Amino acid sequence: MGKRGWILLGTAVPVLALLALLTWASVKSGGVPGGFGVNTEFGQVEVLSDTPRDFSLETLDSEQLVLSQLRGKVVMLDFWSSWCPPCRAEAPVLSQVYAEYDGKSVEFIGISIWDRKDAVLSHVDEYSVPYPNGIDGDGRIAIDYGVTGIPEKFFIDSDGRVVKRFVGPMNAGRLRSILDELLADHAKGASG
Amino acid sequence: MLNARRSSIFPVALATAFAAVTLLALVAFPSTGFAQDGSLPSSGPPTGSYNEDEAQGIDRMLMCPVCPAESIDQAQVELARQMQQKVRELLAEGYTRQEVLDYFEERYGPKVLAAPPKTGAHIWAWVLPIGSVLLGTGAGLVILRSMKRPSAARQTVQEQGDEDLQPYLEEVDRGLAFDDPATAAGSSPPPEEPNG
Amino acid sequence: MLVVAGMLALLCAIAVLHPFLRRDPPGDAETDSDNAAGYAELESMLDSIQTLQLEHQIGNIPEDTFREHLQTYRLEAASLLRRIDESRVPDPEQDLERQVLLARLASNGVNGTWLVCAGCGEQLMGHGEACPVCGQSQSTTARRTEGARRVEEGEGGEDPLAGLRREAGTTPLDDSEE
Amino acid sequence: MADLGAMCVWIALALASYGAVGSVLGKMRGSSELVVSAQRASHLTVLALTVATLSLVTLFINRDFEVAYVAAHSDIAMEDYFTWVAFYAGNEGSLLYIAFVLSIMAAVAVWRAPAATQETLPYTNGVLMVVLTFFLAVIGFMANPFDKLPFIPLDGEGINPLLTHFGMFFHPPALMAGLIAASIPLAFVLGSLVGGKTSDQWLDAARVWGIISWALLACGLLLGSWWAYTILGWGGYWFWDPVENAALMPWLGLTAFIHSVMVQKRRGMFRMWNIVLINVAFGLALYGMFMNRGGSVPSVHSFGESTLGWIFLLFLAVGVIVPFAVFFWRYNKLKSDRDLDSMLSREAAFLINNLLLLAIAFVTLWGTVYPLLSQLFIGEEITLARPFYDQMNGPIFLALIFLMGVGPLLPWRQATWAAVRRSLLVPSIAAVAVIVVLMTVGIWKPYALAGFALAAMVTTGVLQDWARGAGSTAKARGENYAAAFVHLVWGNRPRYGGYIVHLAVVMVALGVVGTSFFNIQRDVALAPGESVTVRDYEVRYLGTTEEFKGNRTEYLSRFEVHKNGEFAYLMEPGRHFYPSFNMASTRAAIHSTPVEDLYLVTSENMADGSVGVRILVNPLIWWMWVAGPVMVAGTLIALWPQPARIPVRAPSLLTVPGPRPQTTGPGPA
Repeated sequence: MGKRGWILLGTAVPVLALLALLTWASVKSGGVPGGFGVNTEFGQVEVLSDTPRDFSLETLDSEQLVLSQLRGKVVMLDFWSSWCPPCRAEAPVLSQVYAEYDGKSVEFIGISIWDRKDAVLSHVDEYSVPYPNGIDGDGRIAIDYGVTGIPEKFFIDSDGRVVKRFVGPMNAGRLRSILDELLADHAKGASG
Repeated sequence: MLNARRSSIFPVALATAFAAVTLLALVAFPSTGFAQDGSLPSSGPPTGSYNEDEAQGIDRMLMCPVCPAESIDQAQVELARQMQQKVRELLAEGYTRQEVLDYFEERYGPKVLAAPPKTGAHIWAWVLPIGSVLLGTGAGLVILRSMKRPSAARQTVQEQGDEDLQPYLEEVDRGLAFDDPATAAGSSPPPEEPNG
Repeated sequence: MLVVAGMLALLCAIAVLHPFLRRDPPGDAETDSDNAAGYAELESMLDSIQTLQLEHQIGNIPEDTFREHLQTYRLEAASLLRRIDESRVPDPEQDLERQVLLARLASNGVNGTWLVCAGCGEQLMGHGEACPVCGQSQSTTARRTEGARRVEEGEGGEDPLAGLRREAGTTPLDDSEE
Repeated sequence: MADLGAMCVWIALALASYGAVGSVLGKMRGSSELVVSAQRASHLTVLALTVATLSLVTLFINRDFEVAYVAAHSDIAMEDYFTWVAFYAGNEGSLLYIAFVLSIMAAVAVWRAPAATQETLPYTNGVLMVVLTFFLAVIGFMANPFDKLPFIPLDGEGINPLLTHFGMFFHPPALMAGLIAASIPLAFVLGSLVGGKTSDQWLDAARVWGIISWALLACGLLLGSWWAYTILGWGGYWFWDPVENAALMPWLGLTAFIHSVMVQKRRGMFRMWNIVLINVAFGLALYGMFMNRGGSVPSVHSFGESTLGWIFLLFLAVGVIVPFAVFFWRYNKLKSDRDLDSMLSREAAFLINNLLLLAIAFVTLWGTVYPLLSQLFIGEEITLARPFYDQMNGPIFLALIFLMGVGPLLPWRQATWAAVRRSLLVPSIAAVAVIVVLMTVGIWKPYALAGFALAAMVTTGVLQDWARGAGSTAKARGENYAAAFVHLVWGNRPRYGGYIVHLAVVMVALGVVGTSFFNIQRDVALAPGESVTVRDYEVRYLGTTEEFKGNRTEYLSRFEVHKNGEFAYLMEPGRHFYPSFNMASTRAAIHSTPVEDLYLVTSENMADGSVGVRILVNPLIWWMWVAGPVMVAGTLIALWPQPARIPVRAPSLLTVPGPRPQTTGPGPA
């Protein structure tokens, strides 16, 4: 191969590789790049650590709620904010499903982040949220869980492991199926 | 002559060596100089004692998870402020810089780091560009050296012997206002003097 | 609004079609760009010589290297001139071009920095203390070349060739370094 | 108005595509009528696009919200003078702006083309019109700013608050114009190659337009940094954001090109290398546009989501592959005329400078694509942000500044070691002196020391060169030093213009080193009446006033600054909160001196009247903003056309051609 051939090769390979990479990235994102904000991934996302980080949260009723004391129950942690439209949209759904599972071994905890107290109170009032809610004022819990957007949900099974993590709002059907699945696992574990 | 030739490569070699050494030094000792003078009073949150400059250095190495391409030092959102606060708390608890970074990486994944660690698969992020740059610079210098030929003198003699050129040469000389090109411009290349 | 747009479209169409409808077709627009490139090269050679002088004047080039390089440029300029002549078709515009360049060569005694030794008439290139030929100290006795004197005294006046040169379409956007 | 604008876009598209096809066909078939006609069509795109641009401006001024673009980027509350900014606040307007600028530049470039390029000018024009056709087609078919909404909204969505800043009047247009201007040198090179002119025909035109593009990008980058400094509210100016990188990379490529092209001009060397460089610079400019107008990387500059990713990717592929294909097609005819005389020469220094610049560009490119690479190969999307670029590019920049100090001291062709030592003596002493002085005052940071020492070296080198030149000119012309200096600079504009630009680069370097290594930052919350002391500044918070203005709430906080115990001045940083965007823009208060800036920005206004405020002391950053005008001045001096010098009549020379009788009389002297 002559000098020309070498130069041709040395130019063509990186250029074509770069173009191929950019094409791949565009195909992957459907030609639409990620714009403002990072929560382009909606739905179920990977759980980074299955051990839930314990916390103590002061609820709106001024009670101390400690996560580790709920061991044995299926727990859903919901990080939300009163100014976030999807959170407001799913608030009735959450309340309704919570009521449906009343009496079963299920607990919901709402953790409001990046919010103001009066706004949180009026939100809880407006949607008559039945489950305990608290404000994570300095973001300690949110950071501990690596929350990158709202709403974001973590499901903890009765053995105290984080098993599922969801970004974005959720409909009632989906929520029920997850809870049922976790309760079934719990029953299996209890019987077996 | 030998001396002159050797010394002629010297500054080039010096520049290259300079670039290579500083490049390696920076990679080997990351984040030198990005901290500030530690003598300044801190007015951060009143938790324990920590080095504010160290904290600011860490702020710059953590990406804001909810913002596009901004570190928590830059981002103007609440989460970034909370993360800054957390950095300071951890430092006050005695965490080292690396431990603080690990703390956040454990929670947010490697995406939260402004630059990946120089270990594991991410070593390629650092090694490959350095390698390419050194390789490219080396190749460039080799090509440059190969272009070097003592051609000027040969060409001069050759053209000088060309009788047909004489009228044009005179035209140029007259243009340059040399009355006598032989004395003014030197008819033959003078011997190269020894260096010095 | 659409009327305005339509008129604009019509205007464009007329202007675009006009060259085909003209009775006398436009002359051959092609010029000899090889020669033009040759002249451009000659110009940049002038710049090279000027830069060489400046470097020498500043002291970045020793005398012998200066002379050697000057000699090379001289020869290159000559062979370039010959090459241009050989490939040349008679053309008044190009004659003019050549005149301008040669005139520029002549005035390249560059902006008055070229001196003639008062002792022997030797053209001095550097600004050493003494003339290399006769040894006369130049700082007090050197006189300027005719060209430089005229430039300074304003005898040259407006460049009569500049306008023509522009018409010949050869004014490069500039000819410069860095 | 919207109809007129849309019509004009279509007219321009027709003219540009006809111009492209007609130029090339006419040249190939030897039909001068067709060439002339195509040329006219190309020039007429300027007219059509001027009308289109004015239409859009009028639509904005009338707040014609029926037009989707106007509704999306302005509202009733917007001041009229922001129309200019709103014009390119989104993709559609930006593309129209780019097309408009390109049509003007193409017309000027073709009209003022040097004689050497005349023969292949139709091809050059063809290339430019292909580029213009692309942009106009995208505007017409995919992103038309004149598209109408099916209804007329009562008010527009408003302009992005981050854009309502003085810097925005110049930063985006300068960058976009710089990026698109890179196509002109490429068009000259490609035109010459396609036309079989494989010598230096394209040289002058490519060089001049390369410098114009370079200067526009340089201004755009500096203004962008200034905008970030004053408005983004964190006190920095550059953070290797993907979009900043997108503009930096072609600038680096062009910097390499405008240096290297001088070697070709002076010495007839590096011809192939220069063609490769301009191809690379153009490719990087296209990559920059791809990232700006629909890239696949997140950035604070992602002002609007775009569906143009695919089409710009295609354009990038074509724009990189075709020029390289033409280069390889003509490869065998492109040999250099001359060989290198010595490794110790200006030529060699330029080549090393090229390599370093390309190294920075490569590292930067690597950083921008690494998130994609890591996703592909490791499965995690990893960002490479500021620490990566600082660590990788910092040393290369230092090496580049070192070369900037040495290179200009080397003469063309060959330097003797003795002469170089002589020239380097004073700059080296200055560098060492700076290091010693700084170490005695207690500054031991190695990078800061290296940075300041190199800055001192470059500055002394340039000043020494000026002093020597002025000295010898003064002696030769019998003038005083000042007049001699002016003559010297004016007589060698390109050289000294370049040196002035070098000084501007040193000024930028001072700012970068000063702020990177010596800045002080404090984030505090203050209630009215409270104060905080940062080094010798005591900053006392007085209070905040709140004002509701149509689309925003403006908070203005007042601070009293005492220096060394005495009242110094008042500072009033502002913060504008835009409910419709749920975001705030900040207006930092900056007290700027050549030594250091005191920078105050409020980050939060609390209900009880207290504020979160960031206080910064940024040393030497003043020099960075002053560098901008200096750089422009240097570029203008370098580019100022040199008129034909006053001819001295030498009649014997004017009879051409043929051998001349030997003259024995006195020469012209």
